Amino acid sequence: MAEIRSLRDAVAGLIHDGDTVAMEGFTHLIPFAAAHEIIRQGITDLTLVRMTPDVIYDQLIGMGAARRLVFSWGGNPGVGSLHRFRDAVENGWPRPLELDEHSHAGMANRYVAGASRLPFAVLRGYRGSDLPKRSSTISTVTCPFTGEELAAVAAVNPDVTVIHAQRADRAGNVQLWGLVGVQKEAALAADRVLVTVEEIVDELEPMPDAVVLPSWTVSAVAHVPNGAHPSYAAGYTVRDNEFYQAWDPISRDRETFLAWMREHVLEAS
Amino acid sequence: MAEIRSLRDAVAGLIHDGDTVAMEGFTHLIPFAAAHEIIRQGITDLTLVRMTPDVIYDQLIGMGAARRLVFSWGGNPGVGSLHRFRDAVENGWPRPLELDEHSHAGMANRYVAGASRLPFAVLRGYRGSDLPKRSSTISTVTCPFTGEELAAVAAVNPDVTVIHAQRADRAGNVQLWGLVGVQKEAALAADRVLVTVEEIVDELEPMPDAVVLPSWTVSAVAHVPNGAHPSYAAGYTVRDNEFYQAWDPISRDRETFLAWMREHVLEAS
Amino acid sequence: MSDTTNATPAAAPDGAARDWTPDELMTVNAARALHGSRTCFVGIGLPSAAANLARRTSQPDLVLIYESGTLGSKPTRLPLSIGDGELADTADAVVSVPEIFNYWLQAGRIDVGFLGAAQVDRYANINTTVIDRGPDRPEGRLPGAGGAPEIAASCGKVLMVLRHSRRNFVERLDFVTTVGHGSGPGDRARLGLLGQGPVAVITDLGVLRPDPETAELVLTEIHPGVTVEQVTEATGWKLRVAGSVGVTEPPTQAELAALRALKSGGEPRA
Amino acid sequence: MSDTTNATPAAAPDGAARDWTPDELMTVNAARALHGSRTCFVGIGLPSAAANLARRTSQPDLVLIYESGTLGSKPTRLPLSIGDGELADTADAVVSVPEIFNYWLQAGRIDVGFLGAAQVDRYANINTTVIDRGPDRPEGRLPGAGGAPEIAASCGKVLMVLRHSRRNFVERLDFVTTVGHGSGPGDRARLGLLGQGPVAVITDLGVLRPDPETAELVLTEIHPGVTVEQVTEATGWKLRVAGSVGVTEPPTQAELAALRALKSGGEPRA
Repeated sequence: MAEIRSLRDAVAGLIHDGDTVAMEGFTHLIPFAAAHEIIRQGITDLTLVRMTPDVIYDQLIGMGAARRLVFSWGGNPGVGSLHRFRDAVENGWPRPLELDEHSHAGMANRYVAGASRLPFAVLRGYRGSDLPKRSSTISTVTCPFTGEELAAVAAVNPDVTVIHAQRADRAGNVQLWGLVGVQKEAALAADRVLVTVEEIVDELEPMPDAVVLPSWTVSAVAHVPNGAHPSYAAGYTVRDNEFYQAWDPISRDRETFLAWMREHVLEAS
Repeated sequence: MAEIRSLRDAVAGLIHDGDTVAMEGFTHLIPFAAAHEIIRQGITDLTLVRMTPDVIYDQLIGMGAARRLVFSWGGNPGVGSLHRFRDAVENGWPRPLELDEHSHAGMANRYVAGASRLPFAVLRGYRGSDLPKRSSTISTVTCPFTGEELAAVAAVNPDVTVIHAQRADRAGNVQLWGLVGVQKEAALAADRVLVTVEEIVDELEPMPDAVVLPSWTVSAVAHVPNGAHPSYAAGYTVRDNEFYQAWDPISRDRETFLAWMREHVLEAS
Repeated sequence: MSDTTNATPAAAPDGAARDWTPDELMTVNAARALHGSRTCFVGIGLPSAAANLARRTSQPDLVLIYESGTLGSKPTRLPLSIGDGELADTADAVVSVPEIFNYWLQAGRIDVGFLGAAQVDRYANINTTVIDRGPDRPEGRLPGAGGAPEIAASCGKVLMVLRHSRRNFVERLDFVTTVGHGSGPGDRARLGLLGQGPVAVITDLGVLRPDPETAELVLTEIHPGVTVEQVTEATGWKLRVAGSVGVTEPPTQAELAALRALKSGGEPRA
Repeated sequence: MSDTTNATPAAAPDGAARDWTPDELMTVNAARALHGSRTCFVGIGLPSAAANLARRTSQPDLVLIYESGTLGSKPTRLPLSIGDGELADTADAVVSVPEIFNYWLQAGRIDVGFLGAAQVDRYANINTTVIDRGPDRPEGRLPGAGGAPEIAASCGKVLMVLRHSRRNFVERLDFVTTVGHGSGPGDRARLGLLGQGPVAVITDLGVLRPDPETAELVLTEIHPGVTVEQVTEATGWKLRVAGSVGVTEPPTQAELAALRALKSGGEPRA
């Protein structure tokens, strides 16, 4: 059953050095506040998993929290490159970053396999691509009925999945809606689940296109209004497109980046 | 794009002798009216696919429409046996019925593979069961990462899937909610899709837990209020539990069954 | 399956007058067996009655999961079928049938699976597919597997509830639909089955539990007024009997009242 | 990827004053290429602008599908990212990301896939992963595959839209992220790729299309004011030129007005 905890306690209790951590949200409901708490607590040596690493992982990588990244598209959506991600991969700053790189279809299916507790998933994917040459988590299987060869991807089962949602009730049942991305799968694939929410309510009113994670699948809920900023929570906040554009110059330069993180993350709370 | 047609025209246009037909609805939204139209049109030699054959297939089988049944649980839910199904399997009346028999998990995954246009699906299933000995659509695959052997089931891709839904808009977009069962997968796995609906509306108001099938995935929509009776459409009708109980004595005896079908199906419309 | 019911107080095995029936005791006892479980995958019929009773008495937080796709259903009356609208209306979440089997059941998230059966053998393997009726007659057709093979494979443990007769408790299954303990100890592990398998078979005469050493079902408990001989008589194999056989606590007034209130909406049958 | 934009009328290749930019013509031309398609899987940036423009002009019924899980989005302005709330708010249905890839894309339901690229070769294969910067320097990192490998594999056909330069149109890809026509005719069938693959590469200078015999990209169309030499010059391999090269129709006033209205909500970049 989910405990309702402060973000600080929840992160300290659930996320440890060396963990494999998935922080999901497909451009919507990205758990930025939780990432900032991870940075403040100095948790490190993480294997970070995420389809679209995005500004949230640019920050974690730039602060040296990650030793490995599992992903399928690493850019600042609609803006350009992730400079901290590139600097880590190209120059090893602030530390080298190992990569396990997939396509979106492959990553989505890795989570599906993880949520289903199967060791792998099958898809029609990667055919002719060089991606399998660089990944040990892409292989093939042969259909026992037709003889066709298909791609196989290894399940992802994070130690911890962190997501942001619109709301939870006091029992810790979580509800999210709008672009629901791969959050259900990422949560169900993990050993531990931390959810930050915009609001804690007495009762979860049913909503169209909503995903509900029952309390007994969640480890902790933390009440963090606007916890997705600069991403957003449909019905509560709007996407701060200007921040995403501003991130480009902030993150281009190591010192500018560090100064920004110091001011807005390390010294905030 | 879905055409809005009469039930008679839609069945005549989409379903032919010898087709593989899936009529889905997991106790909720079962397309009884469409089955009755198939019986009235004398369409025969069908391979019928359905997780829970139920009274709807008891009627089709008893009237000789089917030569083969693909299924995972054939009973009258909460009541007892399907007498027409048993009579066909045990005594070949009114004609022999071939079976391809699965578990629910297997059948659900066969539809998932069908909807995904993969030749097979993988599950942790059938281990130690005698079911694989009697089916050519159950096999095994080995995980290329862990070496674990898992069950594989062949995709189901019906020629036609028939479902009942609460409503459609005039463009033929279909919306259903409540227990949504395996209908989305069954529809997306098929070459042709016929949907009977309680109501045709100007606009589909979003509903919690709803499945929407866009018009371009549907062949025809027919307006058939109460078209799921004795099953039901949440928000429109309630399940006729008494009918399910009454079906037991009606269906026990061949002549009683035929008389009932004559009166309530063949001479109705 | 249409089981003959054992529902009249007068029909109690020892002929003593009681204010509860063997069926009611079976259901109450099955509900008690859910003690300490958080989540239960519920088949319709007797399992549904027991699971709902548990939720109404000692286990108010028990999460009921139906294969029709409902998580956390809280029905006020017993559903006739797993598709009753109330299961969806009162659920915390409604998901598709593929999702319930893949993300919820197969993933090993469910503490207890609750199964009925047409035939069971000494290792709690189950047949719900076909009955051999002899060389001159065609096989008798049963409903089939439904969710059972994967429920028994994936839940943390399995409870079985069925009426006791030589027709149901057989020396040899005509068909293995669902594996309980296979052919004995270690078989579940060899087959890669996740959970611990059947831990109790609750009947209208008593309770059988697998011997921890041999995995064979042993009579560990009889219901008040039932004799060990009646149970061995109603079992199609030479039933082993525990050194000390307990006697089931009769239903409390609270349990009986809750069960009858639940059922007043309609008696569910198998 | 941050492409340099080619967005000023004054920068038109032949220096002639026009009331549209090469970028606008590229987008308009890409929108026209959607003619006759019912469903389009849309990447963000130039593809999104073109697909939305098509829906605003000649193809009002075009169904836009975004990898963020929206079916039938009808945004009133161009989204900056595929996660803009408006894509969900205006959609016929919103589904999960695994579902969009498995049930919708992989199943071959989508007529056209619209892709950008960092590098493309003569067989319209795509690299969006890494750039070789020479023996003494580490590989340059690009964003990665995203949805592209399976979009190119599974859609009925593929349109590509990118700006024309020797940096983008290369003799040899440093990494094959996504297969277009592989190493030539028959390769898609050998690899088991479903759709017909790239049918046009639309740039700010003209349009390349695969030769039906050899699958090699051939210059078939140049934009007004552009010369064939400018295009061959901007291509990193010896570009084949069709026997008769067409000239693109300039944007109509209606197309330009619709495009500018769409963009007034914010200029999307790659």
